[in-house]
Amino acid sequence: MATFKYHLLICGGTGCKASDSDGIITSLNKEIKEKGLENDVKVVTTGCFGFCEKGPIVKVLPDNTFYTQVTPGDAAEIIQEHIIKGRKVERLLYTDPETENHIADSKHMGFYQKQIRIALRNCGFIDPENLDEAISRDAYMALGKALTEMTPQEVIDEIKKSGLRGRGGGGFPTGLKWEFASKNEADQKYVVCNADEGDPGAFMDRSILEGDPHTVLEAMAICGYTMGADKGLIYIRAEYPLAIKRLKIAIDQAREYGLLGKNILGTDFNFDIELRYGAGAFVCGEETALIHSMEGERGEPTFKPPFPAESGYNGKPTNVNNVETFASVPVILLKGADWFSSIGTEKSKGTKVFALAGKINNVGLIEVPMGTTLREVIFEIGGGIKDGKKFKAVQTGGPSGGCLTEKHLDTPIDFDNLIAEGSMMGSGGMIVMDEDDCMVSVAKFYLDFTVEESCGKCTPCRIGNKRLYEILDKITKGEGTMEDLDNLKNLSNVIKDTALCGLGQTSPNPVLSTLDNFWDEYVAHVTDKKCPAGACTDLMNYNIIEENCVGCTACARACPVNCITGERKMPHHIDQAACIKCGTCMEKCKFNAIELI
Amino acid sequence: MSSVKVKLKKTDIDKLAEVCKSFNNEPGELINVLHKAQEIFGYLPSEVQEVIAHELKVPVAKVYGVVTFYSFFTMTPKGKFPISICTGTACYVRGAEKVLDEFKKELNIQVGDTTADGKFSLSCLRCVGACGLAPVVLIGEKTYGRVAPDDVKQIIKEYMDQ
Amino acid sequence: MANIKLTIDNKVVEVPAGTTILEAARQNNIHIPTLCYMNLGDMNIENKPGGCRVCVVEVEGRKNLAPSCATNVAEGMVVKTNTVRVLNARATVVELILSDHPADCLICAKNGNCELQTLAQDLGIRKISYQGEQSTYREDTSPSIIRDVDKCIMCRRCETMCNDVQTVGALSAINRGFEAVVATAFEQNLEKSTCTYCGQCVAVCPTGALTEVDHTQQLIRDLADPNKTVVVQTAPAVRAALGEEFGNEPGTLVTGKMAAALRRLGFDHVFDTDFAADLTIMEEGTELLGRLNKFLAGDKNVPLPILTSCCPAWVNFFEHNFPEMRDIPSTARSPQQMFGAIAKTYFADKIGVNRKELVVVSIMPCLAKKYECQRDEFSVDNDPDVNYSISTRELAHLIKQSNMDFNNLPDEDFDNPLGESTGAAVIFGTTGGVIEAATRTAYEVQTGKNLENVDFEQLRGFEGIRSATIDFDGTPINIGIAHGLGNARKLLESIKDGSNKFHAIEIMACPGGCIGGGGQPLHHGDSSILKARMKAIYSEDENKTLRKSHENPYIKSLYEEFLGEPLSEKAHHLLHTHYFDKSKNDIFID
Amino acid sequence: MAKITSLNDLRKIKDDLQEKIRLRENAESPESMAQIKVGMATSGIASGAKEIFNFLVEELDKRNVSAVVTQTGDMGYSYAEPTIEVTLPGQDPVVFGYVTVDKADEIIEKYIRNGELIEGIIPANYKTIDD
Repeated sequence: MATFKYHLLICGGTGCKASDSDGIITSLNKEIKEKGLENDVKVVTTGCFGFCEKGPIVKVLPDNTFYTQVTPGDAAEIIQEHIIKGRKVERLLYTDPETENHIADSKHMGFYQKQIRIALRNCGFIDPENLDEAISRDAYMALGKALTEMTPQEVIDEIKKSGLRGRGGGGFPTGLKWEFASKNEADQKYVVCNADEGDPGAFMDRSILEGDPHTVLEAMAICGYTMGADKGLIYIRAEYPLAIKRLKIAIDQAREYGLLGKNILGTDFNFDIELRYGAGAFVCGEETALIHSMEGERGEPTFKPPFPAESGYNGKPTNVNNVETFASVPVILLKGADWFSSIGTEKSKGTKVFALAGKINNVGLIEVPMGTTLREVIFEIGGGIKDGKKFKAVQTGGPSGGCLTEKHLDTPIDFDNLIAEGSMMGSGGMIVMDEDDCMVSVAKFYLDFTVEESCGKCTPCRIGNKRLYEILDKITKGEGTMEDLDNLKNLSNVIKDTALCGLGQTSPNPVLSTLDNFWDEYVAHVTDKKCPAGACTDLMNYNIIEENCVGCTACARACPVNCITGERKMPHHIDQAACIKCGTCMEKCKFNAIELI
Repeated sequence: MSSVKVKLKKTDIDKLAEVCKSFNNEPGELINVLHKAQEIFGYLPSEVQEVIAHELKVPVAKVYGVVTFYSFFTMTPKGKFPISICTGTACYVRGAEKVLDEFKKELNIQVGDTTADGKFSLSCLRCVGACGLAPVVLIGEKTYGRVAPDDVKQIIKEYMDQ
Repeated sequence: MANIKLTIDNKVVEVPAGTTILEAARQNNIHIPTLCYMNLGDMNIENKPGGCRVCVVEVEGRKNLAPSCATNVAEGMVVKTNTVRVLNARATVVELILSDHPADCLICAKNGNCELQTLAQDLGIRKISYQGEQSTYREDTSPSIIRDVDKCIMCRRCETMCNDVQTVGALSAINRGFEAVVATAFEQNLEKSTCTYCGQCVAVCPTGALTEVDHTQQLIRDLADPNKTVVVQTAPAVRAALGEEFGNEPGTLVTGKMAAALRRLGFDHVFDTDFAADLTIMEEGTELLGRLNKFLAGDKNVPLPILTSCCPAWVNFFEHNFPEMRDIPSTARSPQQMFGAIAKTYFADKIGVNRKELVVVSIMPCLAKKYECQRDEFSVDNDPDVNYSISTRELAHLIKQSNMDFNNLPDEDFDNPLGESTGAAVIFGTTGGVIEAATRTAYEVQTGKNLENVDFEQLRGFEGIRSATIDFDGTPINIGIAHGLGNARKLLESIKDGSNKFHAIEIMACPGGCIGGGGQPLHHGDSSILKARMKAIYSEDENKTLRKSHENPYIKSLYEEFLGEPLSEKAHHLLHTHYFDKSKNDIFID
Repeated sequence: MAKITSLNDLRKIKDDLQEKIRLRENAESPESMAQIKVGMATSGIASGAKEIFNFLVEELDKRNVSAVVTQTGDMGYSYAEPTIEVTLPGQDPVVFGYVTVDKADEIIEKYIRNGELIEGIIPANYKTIDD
């Protein structure tokens, strides 16, 4: 076997693939072959590195050089300069936005410094299509330990002791959930992995499945062992073709190695896994809806109890956990509950993966200990706000969450703190907003999503959310009244109080939290008919700056409704009442004489 | 409901029956069967749903109820170049709505529609997870990142003559 | 099961474990309003999607409100059903429903009988704070049922009836979110669906989303037309329920007042479908014995069991779902159609009226009957044997419109010759009745002996599927009974796979039989009403002097004067029919 | 691949496979092991640095010594090439000049394994390579 001197790790996640990481791999291999370095350099396709903002990423090992935004055209230079000559390709290195220095090593990048990667431990490190690489990183070792050295109850106790809580949004203690499922006797039980990730702006589950599918398979088997289930089902979004492909490969490999199937590792434990496909319904993230969907029904939630642990898939006891939760399980068994619970806060243990996005410099997937503050996440890991703008709010928890502000920046992030502040952990979407974002519009955006995704079963969610959206829409158009604000509040509270499932109960959070934190902005829309952020076009006016206007008439000629008047070579004027706010005048003006205020 | 009336050929019906059979004609496999059927036909016209209902022995109303519940299933054929705009939060915050408006304007169709020549169809996607590239537009398998409204004309042009 | 103690509205109550908060409250005279919830206990029919959220209550220690219909009681639970929080939530929820509901109450078919209307009234809703877009759908009119989906509130009761109870599957929730609604496949007309017109969806719909096709205006015009002779026939189950529309206790028999009312409405002849029911027994009973005797003589190819065919929704059901078995049901037409055929031949001749000038109207507990009389095979030269059918509810409206004080009408008799009937005919109105009536006659014809006790208790009851073996003087005859099409399906499947060997089976599409028909006064989910109607039917039977169909003197003379004998050629022509395969209707094959 | 039928089998396979990605594992925690940088600018390569680099990578692997070998550009000690810089965990970097295969062998055995200083150290100019 050749001893490779270099490993070139290339992100094969969806984000980087979209930027042609496949092309980079092809070019690198071609260069390597041409230079006769096949025995020295190994190219490895891995899962997501997390730093999607700067993708595609190529990481050179052993020296940990981190090349960003690489194109296939850069392959020759990387081989020639770095591998052959030992000189780093400076222009591809990450530039620290503050110091503007090039940073070669990912370990020194702010983005990675605060991170602890447990669920993502293998993402961006191993080839997800190669079980050998996973095994070399302890894959199935925890399963082996559980099967041969622990009783099911001991495993459950260990998970309980670790303090692991469900990462899908609810934050329910995982060990307790497993225990319920284990106590219900039945001829058939099921372990279900919820991979129907649907928060707009969250993609951690997909990254884990794409980067480290075996860890999920292993954890499901461990769960199966604790509850006495021999069948696992992964409910995955059909829109995740790469994750599906990698899962299929992983399942085949695990079967081939005997790590799934009958008599796993020589014990009498049998476990196998099948895929089930979601079809585009956010509500199917709710476990009862998910189960109905797997049964070929409309994905409508049903009232709990009965809980899936009593009567789930096909009426049998079923345990549902999400991908990230499962991905944390094997490490806990190997390193111990004490190790895991030493990370995090009192009631939220371990780490949490967040998808950092929005008006932030470092968009990407990060994993931090529970208790890290929003400030650390946004300003240290996230590199601060894009284009030097001012931070305004951060939305956590997706459509179920709320908007937090400046005053919450030093709040340690955990399940309970976020709820106390009127938001949610949710699946871990974290969208940063700057001064240009109108909070009424943001609330409207989320309500639009909820209206679109509501299953329609219960009145508050079916009609109530629609009405919330309509009121918000009115407000952004300058047609809102103070009574509307009262109605928003009452309706939000009633929806929260009466909706059938988690989706409905949390859907007013974006409204309530923005009402709480940005009341003045709502009032400005309603009473002054102004959008302080300048985002609501209906509340904006095109205005001619007299001193800049030379009277060229270009705007007047272009105006589709002829609302611009003025003498040639004299400043022009816009009739605001007639203006349809199409913006043509501004496009046509060559003298920067038209402003939008 | 907008649906295109088609008549299925005997071979198509056989193919569907085959798909259903591969799932043991289990009513519980309805969604898997619909996925496969959409793979084959590109969409799920009412006739396809009727055959599936017949094979799985479930009411056709129920099949229709399921098809209309899930946004992944469609009853209208997609364009030759299906354009999908990601409207996840990251893309929204970075201007996806304006890009979408531009596509609507340029193609003169609404979301969910297909152009009269059958060339383009327009749809919205939930987060595709390429948030680093926001806003993101997908045309078929190809991804366009950091799309600005001004880029839209050029992007459409790429496909015009194909 | 152990009892559980809890507090509801400061009152300590004790109920069995497994009881819901709603039931516990009702048992203790605390009436929590509901909308989507429906429970027909005796028939195991429950609709509990927990969707409307009207029945929410406050449970101490719980962060949100609990739907009382779907939340079980727990030891020590403290429930409040009428706090400000609860009342506000409940009112808001109803306001939301109203904000997406046409406000045409005054001209709605359900005006005064609408559960949403009642709820809004009870909760004192005086304004709708949340206005916005309203859903609009195309109205769909079929021969029997009108769907005005704008008025659908997604209670899902119709879906439960159509799918879980009847297994017809014509309706399903479609779309999602604000667009979600209950509809047919591809939102096509009901006519193109697998709908059997049993009308159970109409019977349970709390609003005006599902109503019957109304023929009362046409009837008023026909009654006023001097050139037309209008005769009416009334089905057995109508007399056991019509009184409810006039404030009478369920189970009040109003046969005599009904006949009086019909006469005052202007019908030229007030007849009874019961007469035709006796005729049905003659035909169907003879057919049964014919097949049975062949079978007993060793002919194994005889199609058995014989299935009753008087229920039109049931006929639609097997034409759609079991077309391959369509040689098994009796070929006898339903009593409604037998009546029409006889009225437009025998009776028209008798009074010297051309059949085209004779209007035959039926009063039925049923909506499928509206469809049945429109079937092509029941028309002669485009003139239907029965011109149209109106429901019990429509008759009640008509009587009210005509300013009659129904309860103070005298009891009157039906006219002759088509108004005389036996007790055997009356029990057609309830599950088990047809087969009991057939047994009474078949027994005497087959054995040649007099039947002393005509009450076959073993054939009666509410059980969805029942069976009994009747000793025909040494020959055991196996009889099956199903009511509700879901039960019918089960029974038919068991015949198909050979696990059940019956000689004769009675099937009624509606739970309870015709007393629970889709055209009856709305029971609003109270199954005790159906029981009371059933009791009334049996008591009418008991009070009759003649209780066997073949003893009806007018039936005897009908055969003597006109038909000859059962299954004669003339009888075949007028009183029998054939069935179609409707299963292939939906599938295109090129 | 035959099925893995016991935890011990799995462990054995893991140990074997771990070698394959040792390079990556080591890169994960460079602080905990010796880091060796070989000056491989054009002049270094000309003076035999490539040979030294290959020797180090292969021998360390064979001798099961945990160390990270990387190449780097000109170290600024052209007079003493080939040069290598060795950083033991928690210690300041040490630069060795005129490195031959034999010398490299000695560096592995004595300095890296046992921390014994050996001849050939170039006086530090208070700068590490990366600065």
